[in-house]
Amino acid sequence: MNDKKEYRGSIHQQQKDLMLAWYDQLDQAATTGNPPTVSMMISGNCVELLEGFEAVPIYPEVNALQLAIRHQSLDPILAAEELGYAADNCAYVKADIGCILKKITPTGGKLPTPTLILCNFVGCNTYLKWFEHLAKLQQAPLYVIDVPFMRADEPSRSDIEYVVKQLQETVNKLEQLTGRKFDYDRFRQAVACSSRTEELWSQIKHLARRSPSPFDAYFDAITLMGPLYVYRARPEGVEFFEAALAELQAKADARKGVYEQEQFRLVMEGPPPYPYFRTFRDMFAKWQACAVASTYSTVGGLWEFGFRHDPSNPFESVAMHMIAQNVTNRNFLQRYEQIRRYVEEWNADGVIIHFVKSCRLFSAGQGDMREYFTKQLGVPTLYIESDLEDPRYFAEAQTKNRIDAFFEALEHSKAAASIRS
Amino acid sequence: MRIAAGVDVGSTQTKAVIMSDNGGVKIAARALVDTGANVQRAAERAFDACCREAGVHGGDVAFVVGTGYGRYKIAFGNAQMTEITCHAKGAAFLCPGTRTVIDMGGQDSKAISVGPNGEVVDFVMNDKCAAGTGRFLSNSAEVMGISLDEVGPLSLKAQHPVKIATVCTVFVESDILSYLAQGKTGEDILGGVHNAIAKRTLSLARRLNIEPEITMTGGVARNIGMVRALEAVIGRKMLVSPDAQFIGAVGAALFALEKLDQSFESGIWRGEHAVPGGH
Amino acid sequence: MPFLAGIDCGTSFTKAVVLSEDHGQPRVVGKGRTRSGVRVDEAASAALAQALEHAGLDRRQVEYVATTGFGRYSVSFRDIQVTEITSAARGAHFAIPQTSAILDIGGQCTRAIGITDTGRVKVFKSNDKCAAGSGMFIQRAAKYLEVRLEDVGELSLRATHPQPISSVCAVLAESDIINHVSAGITVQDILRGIHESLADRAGALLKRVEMKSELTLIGGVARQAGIARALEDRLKIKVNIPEDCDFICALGAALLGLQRLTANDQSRKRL
Amino acid sequence: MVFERTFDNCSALRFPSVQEWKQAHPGRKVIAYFPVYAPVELIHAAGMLPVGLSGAGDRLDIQHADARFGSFICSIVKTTLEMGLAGHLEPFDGFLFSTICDSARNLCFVMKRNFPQMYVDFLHLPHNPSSSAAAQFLAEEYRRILTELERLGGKVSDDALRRSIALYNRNRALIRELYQLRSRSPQQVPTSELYQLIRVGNFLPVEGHTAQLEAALVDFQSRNGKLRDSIRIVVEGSFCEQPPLPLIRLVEDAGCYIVDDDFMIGQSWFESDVPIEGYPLLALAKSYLDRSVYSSVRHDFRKPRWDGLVDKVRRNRADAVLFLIAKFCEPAYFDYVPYKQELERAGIPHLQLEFEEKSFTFDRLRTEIETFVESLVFD
Repeated sequence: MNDKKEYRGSIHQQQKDLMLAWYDQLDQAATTGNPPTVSMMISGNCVELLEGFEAVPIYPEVNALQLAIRHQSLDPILAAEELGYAADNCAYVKADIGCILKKITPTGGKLPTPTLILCNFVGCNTYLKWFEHLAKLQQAPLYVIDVPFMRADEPSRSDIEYVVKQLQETVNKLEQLTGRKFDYDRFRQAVACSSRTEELWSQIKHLARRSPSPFDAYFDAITLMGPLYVYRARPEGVEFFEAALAELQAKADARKGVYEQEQFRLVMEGPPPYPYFRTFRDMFAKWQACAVASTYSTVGGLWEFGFRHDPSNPFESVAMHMIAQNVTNRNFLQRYEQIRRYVEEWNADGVIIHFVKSCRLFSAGQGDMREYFTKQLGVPTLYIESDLEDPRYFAEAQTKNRIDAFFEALEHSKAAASIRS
Repeated sequence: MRIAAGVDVGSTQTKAVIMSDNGGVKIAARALVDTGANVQRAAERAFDACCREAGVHGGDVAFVVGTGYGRYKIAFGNAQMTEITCHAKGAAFLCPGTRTVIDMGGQDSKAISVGPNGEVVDFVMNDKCAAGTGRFLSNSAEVMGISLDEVGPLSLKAQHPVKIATVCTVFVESDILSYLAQGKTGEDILGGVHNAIAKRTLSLARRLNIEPEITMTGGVARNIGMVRALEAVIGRKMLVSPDAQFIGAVGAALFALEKLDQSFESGIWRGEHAVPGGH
Repeated sequence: MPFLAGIDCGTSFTKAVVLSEDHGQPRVVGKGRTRSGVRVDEAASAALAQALEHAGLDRRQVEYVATTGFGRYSVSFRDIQVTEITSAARGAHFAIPQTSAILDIGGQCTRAIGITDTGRVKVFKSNDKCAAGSGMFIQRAAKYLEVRLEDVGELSLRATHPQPISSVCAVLAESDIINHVSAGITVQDILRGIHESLADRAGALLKRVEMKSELTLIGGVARQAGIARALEDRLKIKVNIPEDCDFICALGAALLGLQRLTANDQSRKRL
Repeated sequence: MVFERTFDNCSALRFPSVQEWKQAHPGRKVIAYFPVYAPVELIHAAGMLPVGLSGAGDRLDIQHADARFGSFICSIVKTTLEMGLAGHLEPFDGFLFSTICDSARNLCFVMKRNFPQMYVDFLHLPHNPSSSAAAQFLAEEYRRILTELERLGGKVSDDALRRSIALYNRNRALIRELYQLRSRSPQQVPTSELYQLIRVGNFLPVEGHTAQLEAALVDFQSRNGKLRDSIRIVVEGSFCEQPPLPLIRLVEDAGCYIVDDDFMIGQSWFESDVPIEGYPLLALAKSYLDRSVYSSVRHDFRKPRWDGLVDKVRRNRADAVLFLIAKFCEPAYFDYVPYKQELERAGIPHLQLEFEEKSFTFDRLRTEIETFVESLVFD
């Protein structure tokens, strides 16, 4: 049956191997204290800087979502709620804190206490709380890179200087903590690597403009995001994305889509309900509806519109990426604009807004977003609610019902349109 | 003459409607049973009752479309469709000129923008914490120890309706108890409850472009107090069909008839979701 | 030997307890129970009258009246009022001294109370925002599944493959249940699933109040629905249900009244 | 008391007091801000009236806003937008939002879209005070905003800024004095009164409000009430959305003296005067970094907020802490955990309650507050 069909390519295996290799490094760090590790947030992460110390990133979000996909998030969430966290706190944070309390890791391997907890604050206030609490819990040093929010179309000179200054202060901090000298050339090479990975990733995203799209820019993009954040600044990353591009390019050239007959092209806004990832995907697969673009896949970086890291000006380009080139630090109206471009340039039939109660950065105001797309632009838009980590907020019956109704209406209007023409 | 049926398996009640097309489309029979714990059975009971009512054999019914939460449990159904699509279709048929449908179900409240041919243009449904408007009313009735049918008329007698802040169906109970303790009259409390629901429903409908005619569907439409309260906040009269609670089933039956009509080319019938029991 | 009354003005019922003390030993000598209705004051008098009749006493013999519960302020002839949480703690401690925590699963509100070994409230937590896990949940389910509330416990014990309820919302959970029913899952398995998720949510609350040893369960719904068993398997603790559980708060109020009364007497003696 | 009338007048929808001010000052502008860490001095120096938005309490039915901000979003965000969509914000020429929380930040840009004719701006307050660049950055951020204001209201001199700073220094000093008096003899300064007195400062010109504070200080000092057998509590968590007045009264009636709180934090967010020497914008910036009171929406990893709370309890010789948290206020929810841990380490009892600015029945809250008091009073 259609709704059991799912894209599977050889890159999915490669992705698994890469991510496991990463967890092995963390396990090694936990046992031997080497390599140094730095906790960071996915959004606007500055993994390039870490390369200058041959340090490895820890991404609490990745741990949290891995757990949720494996239906193991509820226990740690409850453990955190016992500490006093509210039902309405971000469940990513609760799952992560719960895991530390209960010593749970996604792979069963060990996770190190980070050499530095580096809060790259890019718009998400929850990040600040999260990392403050982690530092308190793990007794680890904390440093905050305060990234000015995108309150204008472009960052100001003083925004950039402020961040560059803090990046340099971070370097000093890491030199103290690791006892290693910052390797500027390595850093510059890392930035060069990133710019190549980003080019490949961007080309992959543009493949989704073809009809049918060779991959699902929401459900499949998520598989590719792991390597993007962990390995972007390394040769492994470049190799992986070369392979991925080749595979998807071939598929596109053969006019092979995600589904036998691509019926609908969608833009997805908001993170997915990881605890019901497969169930949720099936609800769209049933209608052979393919995501051709998604805002969630630009959390770590927004590259399909041309930005690349710049080895000739590494610190500034890292700063630029943190300030202006990831969806979380861009303001709400800039997100409207991003989605609007997707709808037009990726030629989508509609927008799905997935409200997740955990994440106010993503979700607060999405009703206004719906208003903008339906009333101002006349784009069919569906608004559904659940959560990205907490299984208790997914109401399967309601969600399925609304998705079915949305496609019934969309199918009707498409049919009507085809009769008219 | 062609005969088709629609069966709407809702969370509390299951409705069946048989429609015939003999030059003109009309409702041949209706039936309503409580859904209860055995959804499949409920669908059968409703369908059989409807056939008896219409004086036809189940076999004579050429096509059956199921809708509502239990739609996939209708073993004898030829196709399934969501109640959103069916409510729009049914409303346009029973209340010609319908452009906006407002429905308060036991589980969901919805507002639907309807096109000239009864197609769904856009729709919105209640936020999570505001689920179950239908329940909101029946809970209030229970707490105050009166029957659901009295609720509406009583609310119209309210002198100084109380204010209800919560949207939670369960917590409204404690608000009501507080007001009872304060010695507020049942009329004023129910008036407050109705106003609260009306305002909440309006703010739901506002997410669409509310255009006349506005039709209220579902069982709650029989609650005169709710209809008046809603009309008061919207600021215009609404259409209410005597068959309001059958509208989902009527819509389903209409689709079933269209299916029999070979000239119909809607894409609705493409895709595997429309084969028997498809899920 | 003084007589005291404790009156619990609940939302649906008003309960009265008459207490006597001989040689420092408090003893219940009378109980009364009546529908609350709208006039709390009258219901309170009625319940008290019943209790007095049951004790063969006269209204004038009652020295001190302590009220508790929803309508505690509406009783004109009270000497003191305390909340149902404070009185529940005191009452449960008296009835079952080894109680370390109390669980009250009411219609909309589930509340866990941690108490000291003197029966004082140490900490309490209620689901005061979301009705998830409240008794309403199980009432609705029973209604929908067409089983009597008092049969729910019995049925759920016959479950073979308990079905978890994913949604936390007492309203939305209904469509989960409808789904299960539609999927042909047995009533027993669904009910057991509901019991377990209720027990888990209660467990989460109890952990917030640092429950040490034994639990005392009060509140109508939970008892009727026989959830005690589910709590025991799920939380691995001993669950007590005090006999005439309904009177726990009234009793607690009377005991607190007694404490005030003796305190006052002593201060009077001192003068 | 006089300010109770003012309070009702000010808190009425459509901001009558603001309308009056506009009539009295033709052509002058009014800028509204979320009342947490807002640089009112800039607005005042630009010859404008700064007005703190603190929701609509229970005076407004939400009929548009919950379509824009769905479930799980706090009231003040919705009521603020609702006031706008219902036309109650007409007296204003602009809105200034700042780094409070993710919902409030998104609100800023939703306002921008829905009120294109208005000046809507977002102030980024630094979260890394440890950085040598932070003060400079904030000074330039203030400069940026001042330039926007100058576009609306004309040039602003450094001296004008210094005058405004001095005026607000005086106002804040009085508030600090009132808080100290209340902590010394709470029976003289009921919080339900003090709260209203300070809250009207959201709407009134600072000069007028300072006069009211002076008058009230004298009045409070002259009172002599009997000290009741109540517990002394610190209220934490109401820094943004404000609890309904009946709830504050309820807390007092239940047998609590509120001896310190974080109500209306925007009115009293400096622990000492802002220096009026030197470059005023830098002085303000440095003051935010080193002189502002802690709260759940201000981040400074050099000095943890939870230490701030424990100090506050000790300083005021309080018996307990009452967390009054606005429903769905995520910053407050988060901080409750470390606060709780540190209070328990210090053996300080605490109770957590949630409120919504719009509530009509309080029985549930009353029961819990009374129980808390009873658990501390009875043994």
